[in-house]
Amino acid sequence: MSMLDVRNVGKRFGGLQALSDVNLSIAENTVHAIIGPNGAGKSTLLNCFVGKLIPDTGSVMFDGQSVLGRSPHEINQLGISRVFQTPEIFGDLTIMENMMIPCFAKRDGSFELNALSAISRQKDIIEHAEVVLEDMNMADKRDLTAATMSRGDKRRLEIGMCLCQDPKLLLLDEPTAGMARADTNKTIDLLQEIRDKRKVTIAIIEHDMHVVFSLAERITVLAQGSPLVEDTPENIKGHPKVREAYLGESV
Amino acid sequence: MFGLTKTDFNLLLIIAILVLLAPFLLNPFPEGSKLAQFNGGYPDLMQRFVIFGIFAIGFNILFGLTGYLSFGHAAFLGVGSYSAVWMFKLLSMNIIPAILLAVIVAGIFALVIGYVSLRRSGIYFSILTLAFAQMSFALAYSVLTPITGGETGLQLALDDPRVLGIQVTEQGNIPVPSLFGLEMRSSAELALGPWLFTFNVGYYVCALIMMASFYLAIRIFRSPFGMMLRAIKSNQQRLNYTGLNSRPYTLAAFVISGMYAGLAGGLMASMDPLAGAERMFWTASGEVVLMTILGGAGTLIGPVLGAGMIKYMENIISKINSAILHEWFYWLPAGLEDFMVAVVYPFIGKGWHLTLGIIFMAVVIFLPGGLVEGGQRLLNLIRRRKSSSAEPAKDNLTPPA
Amino acid sequence: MDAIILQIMNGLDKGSAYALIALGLTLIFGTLGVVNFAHGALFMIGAFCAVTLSRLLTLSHEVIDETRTDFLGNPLKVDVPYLYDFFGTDVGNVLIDWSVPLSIIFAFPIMIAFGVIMERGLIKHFYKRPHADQILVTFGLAIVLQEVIKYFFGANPIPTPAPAAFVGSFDFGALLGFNANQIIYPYWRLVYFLFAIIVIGVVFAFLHLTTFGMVVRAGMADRETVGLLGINIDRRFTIMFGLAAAVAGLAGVMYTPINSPNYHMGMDFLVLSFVVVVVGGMGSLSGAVLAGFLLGILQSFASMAIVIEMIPGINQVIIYLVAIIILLTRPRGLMGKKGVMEE
Amino acid sequence: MTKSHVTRRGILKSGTVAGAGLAVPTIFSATDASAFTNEPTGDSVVLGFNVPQTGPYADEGADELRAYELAVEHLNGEGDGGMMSTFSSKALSGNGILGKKVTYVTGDTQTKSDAARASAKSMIEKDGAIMITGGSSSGVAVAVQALCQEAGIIFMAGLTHSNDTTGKDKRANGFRHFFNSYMSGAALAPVLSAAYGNDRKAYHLTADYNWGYTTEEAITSSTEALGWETVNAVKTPLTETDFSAYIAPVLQSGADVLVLNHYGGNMVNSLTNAVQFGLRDKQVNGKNFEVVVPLYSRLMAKGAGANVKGIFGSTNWHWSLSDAGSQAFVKSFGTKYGFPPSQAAHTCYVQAILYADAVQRAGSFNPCAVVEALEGFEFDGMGNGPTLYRADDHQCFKDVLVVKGKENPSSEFDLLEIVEVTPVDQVIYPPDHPQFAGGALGTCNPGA
Repeated sequence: MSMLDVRNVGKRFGGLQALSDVNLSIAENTVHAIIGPNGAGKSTLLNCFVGKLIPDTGSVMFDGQSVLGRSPHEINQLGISRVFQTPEIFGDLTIMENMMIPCFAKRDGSFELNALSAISRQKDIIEHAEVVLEDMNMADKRDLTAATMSRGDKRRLEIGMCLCQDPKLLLLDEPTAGMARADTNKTIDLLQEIRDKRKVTIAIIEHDMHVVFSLAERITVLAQGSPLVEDTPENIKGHPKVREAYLGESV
Repeated sequence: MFGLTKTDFNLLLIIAILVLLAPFLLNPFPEGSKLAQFNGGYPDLMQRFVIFGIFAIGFNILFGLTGYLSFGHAAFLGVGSYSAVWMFKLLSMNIIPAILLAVIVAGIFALVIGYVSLRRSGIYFSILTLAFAQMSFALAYSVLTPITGGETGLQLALDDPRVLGIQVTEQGNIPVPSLFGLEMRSSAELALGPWLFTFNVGYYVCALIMMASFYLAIRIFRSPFGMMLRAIKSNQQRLNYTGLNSRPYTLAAFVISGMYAGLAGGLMASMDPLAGAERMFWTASGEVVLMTILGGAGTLIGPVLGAGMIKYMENIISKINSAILHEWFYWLPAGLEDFMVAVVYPFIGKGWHLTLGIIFMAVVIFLPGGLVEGGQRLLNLIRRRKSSSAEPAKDNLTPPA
Repeated sequence: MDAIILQIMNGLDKGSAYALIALGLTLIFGTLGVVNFAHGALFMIGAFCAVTLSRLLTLSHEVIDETRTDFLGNPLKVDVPYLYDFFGTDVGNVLIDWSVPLSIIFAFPIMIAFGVIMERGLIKHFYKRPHADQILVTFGLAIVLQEVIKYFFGANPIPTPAPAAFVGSFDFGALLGFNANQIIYPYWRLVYFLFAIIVIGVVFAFLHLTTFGMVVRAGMADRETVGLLGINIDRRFTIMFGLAAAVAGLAGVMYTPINSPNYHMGMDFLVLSFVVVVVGGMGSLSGAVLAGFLLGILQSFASMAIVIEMIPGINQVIIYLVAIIILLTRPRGLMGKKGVMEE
Repeated sequence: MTKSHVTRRGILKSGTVAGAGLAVPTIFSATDASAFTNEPTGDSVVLGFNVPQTGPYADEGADELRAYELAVEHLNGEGDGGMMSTFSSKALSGNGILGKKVTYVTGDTQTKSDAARASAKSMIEKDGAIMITGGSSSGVAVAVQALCQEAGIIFMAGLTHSNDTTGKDKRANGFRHFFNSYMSGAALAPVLSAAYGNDRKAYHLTADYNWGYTTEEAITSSTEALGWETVNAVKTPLTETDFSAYIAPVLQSGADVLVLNHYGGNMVNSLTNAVQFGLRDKQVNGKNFEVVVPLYSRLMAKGAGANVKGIFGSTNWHWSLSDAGSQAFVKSFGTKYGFPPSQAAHTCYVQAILYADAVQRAGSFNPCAVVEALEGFEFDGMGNGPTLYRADDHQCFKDVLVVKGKENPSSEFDLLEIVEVTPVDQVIYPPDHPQFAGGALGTCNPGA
């Protein structure tokens, strides 16, 4: 059964056709990678999933419901969580607080005027956040201000924040960009664990083929705003069209 | 206690002690001494300290937590004052209905203005709030004169209906605001040697309400709601992609802080039953911004300190005139006396604006965290002297880590 | 019809003052990213440059006139400007009469220097600080500047008339075939309008036609990249601040005959000029100019007797009402760029 | 429950209670020894001078303060005595008030009613002031007057011209020496019709707040009574600085007189703008176009510079008056400060002397005694001829000056010349005149 169904999506920016006629289906409980050269429209496509952009044409269905016209927080409440290319966290807040906010969103919905009870009384939230912190291996840093962490840690925190919500679909935008090899491997391990243990459907944009082939079960190659091929990793490797798209070689 | 952590409770306790003992603390100099000029412990100024403290605490809930800089908050204070005075005119001189109406009307006003203004952020939001407040001022001063009293302000008259109270006192005067017969202006005095301390009913009413407001602010700061507001300031985009709708959060903060302003306005009218349109002028909105930043935005106690400092300058420094200066320096040789007076004179009395401007600049340049940061630095310095341990001191005034 | 033409002219004239002030404000914002609440004070300082020059020109020594008496019955002391001694009465009078236009030469270097000192001494330390801090420190500076001016010049407005040649008004109505006196406009206001157009033109030409200007515009768009090219963008920004100060200052100089300058004239314009800048779109030069003229014209229309009769109080709130409507329908003002000042 | 709502600071200041040790803190049940607010018990008495020290009227406030300092000198027997020697009442003898040395405190009204009240309150509560005086706008005067009524303090208004101060907002504890909008209209109209004829069409620009409304009403009604027609009356915002948009359409309206019901900065700017438009060089309806400014002050004339030349207006007092009182005051003030006093200085000086005299005559500082002494008080020698402090509304009735901007001023203070001294009979009105309707004086409040 498909978790996310993208039909005939097109998006234009002025004179530039960023996406045209994109059809894509992400199956439940798979890791689906979207790759392609720079400017292929990967991030634009992702932005159409989370309400940051509204496509000019086509439809995006998630779990049987259209996401178009919904605002980001509504889409998130449907079950889509996103990790950004540059980590988006609450830099002025502590790591624990960063973890707690998605827990609140999960428990209370998009708005709850909970203005009088102390945070320390929210036992269930604290417990939930602590478990995820433990999973992310960050329990010892819980009281640090988030902005002071390394980029790798910020990324892990952001992934952890998404996991707090037990999303149905996790969108990852270049999660290892700018990471050292060791950190990248750690991230791969983490994501594999998420895939295996938590049964979360994952869509990932990635340049690093090592990451892609370690994780993905399906791969869509995007070039110049439309899907070139979609197949298993084995078949994508050495696919002539892919080579052409990446290297500009004609076959 | 009261659902607060130990640190917060201590902070509340400190505030309570400061506020309750203010009549002593603000009058450190004996009557008749040269320094008595600097005493601030008379009812009107003490009332102003706590009333503007409430205003600034409320403003800080919006600005300090969410980072939304409203440049029109004085409008809510003005609307609160007008509501309260109308209550005195129509219903009775009891301050309870007046203050309640002030808070409610200011809240509704804030809801409407906030709903529109919060569609934009950053400086666009600031300008929208400024525009609404300036419109309120301009209309209140001119075409709305029948409702607001215009230039002279809305004041009580002998022929007001006051359906639940007396129209005129036995002596033929307008009755004064009271709390079930306890007049706001009543005072008792305590003379200790040359010292004189005044205890005013109105001040203690304001002080109790201010402590309640401060307590409420602590609860808000420490609540999930407060955390969400800080998250909005930190990264609104992340909040939205985390499934939270920032708009109702900011609107709630806006309305709450508007109600604080209304409360301050209602109290102001209760202490002195006249409401002038200048209270809504943009400089009045600017003043509360300055109070908050001067004290330390986002800290609990900062805005209260900032409010106190500015009101002290306005009321004490502005009253020093050249005759008093000559009195200070009378012991110097004649030439030197004149020289000293000439040097100091531009900064006091009618020059108090200059001193205010210089202090703002100095604080912003050297203490970006406001007076609270200054206090912390001082504290750290002392601690470092005491123990050579290099462990950085934890600040207990800013929201806890 | 004639009433409408008149109010459009009025609006253009009012708008030219708004546009000049807003231009400098948005230039500082666009190049340096600084919200300058002291900009109104720069306008005021410019006006007081004109006052100072006229004071300098009329520096006098006293001559006792035995034939007349002063209010206490003593012989009247008459002030005779030193200029009369140097150049004779006729030339002296011409110089004094033309003191406002002469002030342009006097004020330009002063304002540039003032702007540069202000940027190097204060503003540059605030580039990385939050906008709230910038607002506060420049607001503090504005208070200090106006109090200093008040200390030396008093609180009362100081009349600073235009040269006698510009007194009176021009009858446009006669030109357009209306009856005499139907559409008249003061000469000095026409001069002000032309002056504003020229200054705006020069600023635009400077930014678009010179290499210096192009680098600055590139810097406005992307500061880091230009910095990477090895261009000393900081120095250029300092000069831009000086230039913006000079634009505000000259606007102030030329404004003095229209309204007698006083120490708080800057504050009077401050809120208005921010509204203009925001309506135009923060950091957009053409937006500021457009919004200046637009608000000037709308304000003029709102002050027509017939309009006030229809909507009482409209003249009190028109500027703010327009600002609200524009900001709600065009989120970033008329010509603003996305992402500027929204955090 | 007592009403000990003000402090007895005066007592301690004078030192009589100093060192009394621990007084029993009789909280909220204190029996107050004094009969009225801030009863002075020592050998000195405190007056509160509440004038604008910041804001646009700061210079006017400074002049008021100079006058008060002079009055204090004279009351304490220093200086040349000024108008005390020409004053018809001889109760004061230069040894303070009732033998108590006069001291004073100053405050800043900022020309805002809130700030003015805060400043007055601090004088009453902190400094033990027995009387508050000063101010440069009607908004402030009305606000402070109401406060003084409530606190049981006498208020001697400074410069306030709105009818409301002694009309709908009058208070028993408040007194006004300055003239008002009605008197301006009554004095100006005959002079205007004599100079410009009875067949005139007037266009009013009016400051959009209380004072503007009362002034417009006063001028229109008294000029219309003489045959003038009011073509239009347009309200202008207080915060307006450029009046071009209001002045430009004046000629199109067919009006031949422009009346500027503006004060302070508004007046300086609107007059400057009107002259810029060349209105005064125009011919309309076969007549010279004229501009009128109902209320003049010297500082405004100074701000407008050469633009005031030949423009009619009214004023409360002018230093060029030749009566003995005015001469004495000008001499005394001019000798001390080097320039002649303004009308604001004059009214403030007179108010301070009148208060002191009333206390002296009453033999008590009790506000009710002072009110009684001032009500219906007739005096002379204070610069405006024989004057009556009317009991019904606490307004002074005296001659009003119609002035004109001088063509050839000999100094920066010599900007206005007196055209006519309108006798008091022409400007008096019944207390229930419609322009003063509403409001009640109430009864005097001694506080305490």
